[in-house]
Amino acid sequence: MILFLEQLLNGLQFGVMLFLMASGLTLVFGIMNLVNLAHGSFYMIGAFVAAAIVASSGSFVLGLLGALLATAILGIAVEMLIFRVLYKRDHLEQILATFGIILFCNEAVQVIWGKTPLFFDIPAALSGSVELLPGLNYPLFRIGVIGVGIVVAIFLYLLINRTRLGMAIRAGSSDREMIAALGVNIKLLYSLVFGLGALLAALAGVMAGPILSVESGMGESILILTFVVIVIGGIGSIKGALAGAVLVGVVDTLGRAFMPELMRMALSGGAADSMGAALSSILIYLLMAVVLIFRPRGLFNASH
Amino acid sequence: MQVTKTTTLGETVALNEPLAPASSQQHGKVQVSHGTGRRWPLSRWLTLLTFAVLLALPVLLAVLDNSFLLTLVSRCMIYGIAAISLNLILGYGGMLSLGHAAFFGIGAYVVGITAQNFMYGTALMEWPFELAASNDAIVVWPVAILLSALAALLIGAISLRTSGVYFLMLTLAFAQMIYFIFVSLDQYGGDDGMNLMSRNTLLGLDLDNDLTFYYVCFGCLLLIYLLVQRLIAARFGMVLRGCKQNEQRMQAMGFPTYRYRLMAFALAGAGAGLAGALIGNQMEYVSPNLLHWKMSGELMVMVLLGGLGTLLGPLWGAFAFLLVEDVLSGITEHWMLFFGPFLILVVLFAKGGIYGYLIRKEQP
Amino acid sequence: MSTTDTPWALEARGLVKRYGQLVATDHADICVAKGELHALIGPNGAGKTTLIKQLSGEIFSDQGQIRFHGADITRMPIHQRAHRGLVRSYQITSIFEEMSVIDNVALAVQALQGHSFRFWRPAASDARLREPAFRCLERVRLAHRASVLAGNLAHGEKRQLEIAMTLAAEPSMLLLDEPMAGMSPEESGQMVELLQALKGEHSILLVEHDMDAVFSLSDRLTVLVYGKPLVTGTAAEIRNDQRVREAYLGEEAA
Amino acid sequence: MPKQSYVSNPSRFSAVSQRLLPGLCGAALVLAGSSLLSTAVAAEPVKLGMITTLSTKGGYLGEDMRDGFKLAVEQGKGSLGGIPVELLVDDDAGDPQKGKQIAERMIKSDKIDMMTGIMFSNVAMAVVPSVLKDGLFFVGANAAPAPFAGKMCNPNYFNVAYQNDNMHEAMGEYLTQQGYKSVFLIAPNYPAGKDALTGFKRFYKGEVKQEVYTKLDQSDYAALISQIRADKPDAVFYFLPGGLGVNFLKQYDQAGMKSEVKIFGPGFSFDRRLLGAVGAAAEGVMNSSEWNDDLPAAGNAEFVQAFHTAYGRYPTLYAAQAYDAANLIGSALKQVDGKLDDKDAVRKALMAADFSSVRGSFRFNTNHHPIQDIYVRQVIKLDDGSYANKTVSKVFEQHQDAYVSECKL
Repeated sequence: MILFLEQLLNGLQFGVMLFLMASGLTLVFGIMNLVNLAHGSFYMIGAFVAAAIVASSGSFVLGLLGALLATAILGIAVEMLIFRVLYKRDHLEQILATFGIILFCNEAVQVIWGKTPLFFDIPAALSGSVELLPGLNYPLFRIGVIGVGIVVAIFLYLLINRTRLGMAIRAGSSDREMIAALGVNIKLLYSLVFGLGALLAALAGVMAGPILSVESGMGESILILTFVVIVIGGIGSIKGALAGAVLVGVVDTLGRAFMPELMRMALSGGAADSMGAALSSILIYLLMAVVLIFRPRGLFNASH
Repeated sequence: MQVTKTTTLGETVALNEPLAPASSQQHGKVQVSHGTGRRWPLSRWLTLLTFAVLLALPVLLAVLDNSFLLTLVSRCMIYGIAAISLNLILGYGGMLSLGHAAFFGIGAYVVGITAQNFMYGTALMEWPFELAASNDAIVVWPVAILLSALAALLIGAISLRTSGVYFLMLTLAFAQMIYFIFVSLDQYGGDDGMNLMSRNTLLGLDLDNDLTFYYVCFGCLLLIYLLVQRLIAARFGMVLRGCKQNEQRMQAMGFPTYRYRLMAFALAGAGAGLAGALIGNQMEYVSPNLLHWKMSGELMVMVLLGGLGTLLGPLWGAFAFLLVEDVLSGITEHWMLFFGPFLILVVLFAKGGIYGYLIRKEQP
Repeated sequence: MSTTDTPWALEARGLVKRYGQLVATDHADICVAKGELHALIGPNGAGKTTLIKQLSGEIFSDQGQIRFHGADITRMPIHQRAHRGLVRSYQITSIFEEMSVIDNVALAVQALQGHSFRFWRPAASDARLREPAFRCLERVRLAHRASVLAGNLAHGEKRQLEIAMTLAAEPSMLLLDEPMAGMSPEESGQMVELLQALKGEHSILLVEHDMDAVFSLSDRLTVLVYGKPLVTGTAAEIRNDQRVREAYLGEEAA
Repeated sequence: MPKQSYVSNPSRFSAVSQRLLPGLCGAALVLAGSSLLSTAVAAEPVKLGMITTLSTKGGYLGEDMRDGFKLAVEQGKGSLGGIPVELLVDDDAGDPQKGKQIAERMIKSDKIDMMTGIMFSNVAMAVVPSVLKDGLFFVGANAAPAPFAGKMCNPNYFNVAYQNDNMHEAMGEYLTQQGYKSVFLIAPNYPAGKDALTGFKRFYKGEVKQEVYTKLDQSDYAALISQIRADKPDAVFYFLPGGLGVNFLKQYDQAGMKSEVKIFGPGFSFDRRLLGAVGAAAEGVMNSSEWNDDLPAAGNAEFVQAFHTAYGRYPTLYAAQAYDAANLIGSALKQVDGKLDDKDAVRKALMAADFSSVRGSFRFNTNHHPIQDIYVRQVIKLDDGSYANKTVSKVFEQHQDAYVSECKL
């Protein structure tokens, strides 16, 4: 039981990480109708910049702020240079161009920071673990990650539902022509939303940095999962991104934790381990397929 | 102006580029609008030139004693076949599939698995009936094509219930499932892949000879090219292109569009299966890498690089992609630093891909 | 076409379509006699397009029944209705812009001729497609533009093409959704002429805002308000109906 | 040929131009002329092709492999064993298909005389058989999948590094020696992962609590760590190459598990470059390796120093293996005086392994894989705050792999 709770917590924490990625991606996709494969690159760059700043300054907070700032600026710059042209193009051309950006970024971080993964440790204040329940110790940093995820979710909720910018965003994801009618500077709105998306991806990267290995190509494995999340949730919907992220995080984690054991009940040792591993790898894809078969536009579709 | 009598052949070739104003598709009473202009559009010249060069290349290479280029061009042609098949659904059918590598990989694995069984003299199947493995391409390749088409039929049947990016993600999902299954299949090498000790034989031809193999690839490419050309110009192709531009309207006109799109998806899968069987033979090695989503992505990039929805574009795209990659990676280990921006520049400035850009410039 | 002895080409009873809270059509009845040109008018948002979509089969009704030449087609998908001869044209021009004009019509002809799982013979040299298609273009006076890319046509020409494509399906009944929207007066005039010529050969349900055209063309009219048919009658009856004046013409006139 | 010919880029340029020129028909004569010319020059250097992984996540591994090899060439002033060599290096990006293509180019276009390198097993599986089929010698400097040591062993295939299972076998033996009663095993779900755990179990005599195979691109191991905590084994043995291992070890440490259940791994996850990324999380962990920078073998200290001088970082296992590979090739070249036509002589010369390995004692088994000592090392913190390994004990003396009996050489 304790193990199950702990795994649930693990799933939640993974889901939160996915949510940070997915919220930005789904906004950019929903509002600008842009398929941005390079979203994972912002995640990677966020982690690298933070790791580099922490290594030289020793301050995690400085690293966090620096990474967010740098990535947001980079995001806006890339938006102005490349993406503006891409909005009018079809999805395929966007995929091609952003694929090019991925290749470039993966190589660029290797040129700048070398080929070895960077060192990035948990800040001292958040190291160690706490006893949540008797027998349930959980790393403090991961609790922190969950906390950050909740704060971001609330922030996004308030931003979208309570501010003028949010109103424009809501209008934008359902009716593009309406934004112009509201007298919003569309170019500025797009740049801001894109910058926000990049910033959230970088935040996910900084959260992931101390847990994962900060290395070139770290963006791709999470990128695919992020796309799975926003498709399950429904493109353009923050609520959907949250639901999809938690769902994917929990299903993936529980699958990995318990699938091999389930398989062992049916099969013998070696085959069970192998089958269990294979099944838990495909579980989230299966989940997505099932969701899309019954709800072809995801769980919460922002636009009709 | 006189009514020009176009031969059947003339019309099919003119249909080469469906996006061009179909000015040669006259009805008897319609006047020819460009009778005084160039009779042969650039696209036809380029097609002839491309295939002529491919046909003659081995001779030139024999003079130069460069057998590497022979294998490299063979590989380009094989990827060209895969890209042409992808273009059928991507360019003509408007179906954004990011799972094409699955069919490519299945074709390759059919070759790999039969080769392994053939090598060890084991049966392919013992139940429900015993099936001995063959090493003849005339048996193995059609099986590869068939199985890939079948897989495409199944995946397409489910995925085509959705559209756009949702379709993209569903095809990706199924391809990834197949990828992970092959990764965990120990008896077929898992992630390490499997080695073919030799290539298939084809009706007594020795495919281990690179020159023979080159011309087999060339033949397959030509065949696929011609088939797609006919298919696109035929009634089926008209429906497919109609579905891409306005599916709802097609339904309103009375077309059960789902069936046509599914058929196109399965045919594209079959084409990829042939390409897969060829690449398995060319490399004498198959691995799950062939099924990975990055391979699907690369095939997609090839199509776009050359020209989406053009007949020759995907082939050019395959050549451009593989050759640029090969040359760049030879110059610097940081080749991706240049290859990435190259792709971006193509999107930003060569709209419609390299080949698409060329032939579009010609049109008024 | 049909052996049943019903006088109606199309007979729809009690159609309802809801979008969440919004009731787009609310127990709408509409009957079109064989060979009749029946107009459907009403203020913006009255549910005209929704009703057309229900009749054509793009959306299914939540309640109600639709009969076409006596046969129940309520749950029949759109392409089968088309095969039976019930075909609609579109309000927002819905042609294949990347194909030539003749190809657009040929595609519509093709839809009639059984399945299209034909992979070999070029469609462009297929007289069975080209000749009927060309005849349709002649009927709408667009034959001289046959080889032009449809996307390059002028607005009025696109509407003509739209009608040609609808005709190509050899329909017994046409559902025409605002064929004159956005046309210049000159183009409208041509369209009225065209519809006049089609009248009698086909049963037609016409949705149109151009009142002059509607009143000059239609045999009968139905006025739709808030998803409900307010009144049905001849042009003269509608013109003199007090309720219509209040609900509709008054607003329009103002 | 210039002295600096081992630098990969200039020579690669010529290969590129050779491939591009055929497009320009007029170049045919020029090329034909140049090839005539080159056969006329007597002191043509021996061309060595190295396929390794320089880009993508595994890039640093290949970088060390390349630099270790280059160091040996540089020390010989552009020659190995006194014979001038030209080294062509190309990046396979960890992709077997790409590796295969490079191999074809090196063999058919660049006309190399011998091939070396290869970081990953799947690339080796794709590349090596065709290299051997073309009659070339292959001297492996890292990847050594089981088939090449057993059923598929080949007279022209040599591997200087090890057989893939060796380090895991050593850890299994060490844990048995140290009396750990139960163990929890982790590896990725691919053949090398399964081989690793098989190798471990071959020498481990205690109870295996669980054997978990993770998804190939798994990055978060929280679920797994929770499972370990619940299972309460005596020890954990994991094989997660590269970044995967970094992820796991960091997370294991963060969960406070390092003090609860002792953790062990093969040396792959504890080279000095990775230790820089893992940091304190790795301190004190025992791992196995056939080489370490503090081994007293003749020339080892000099190698470490020279490598550091040349590249500004300390060598890893991969660099040491490649350095050995270069010196092995050098010893053979010297023996046959640079003449590679007599295959038997070359084979005999390679087999003799008449070079001074930085590992110490080294000889080839009948399957052309090494018979060597394997050590257990411990991660320690140095005075400058960086981390390194200290050799603790020798687990295996003159160890040979398990597949040699399947090889019919």
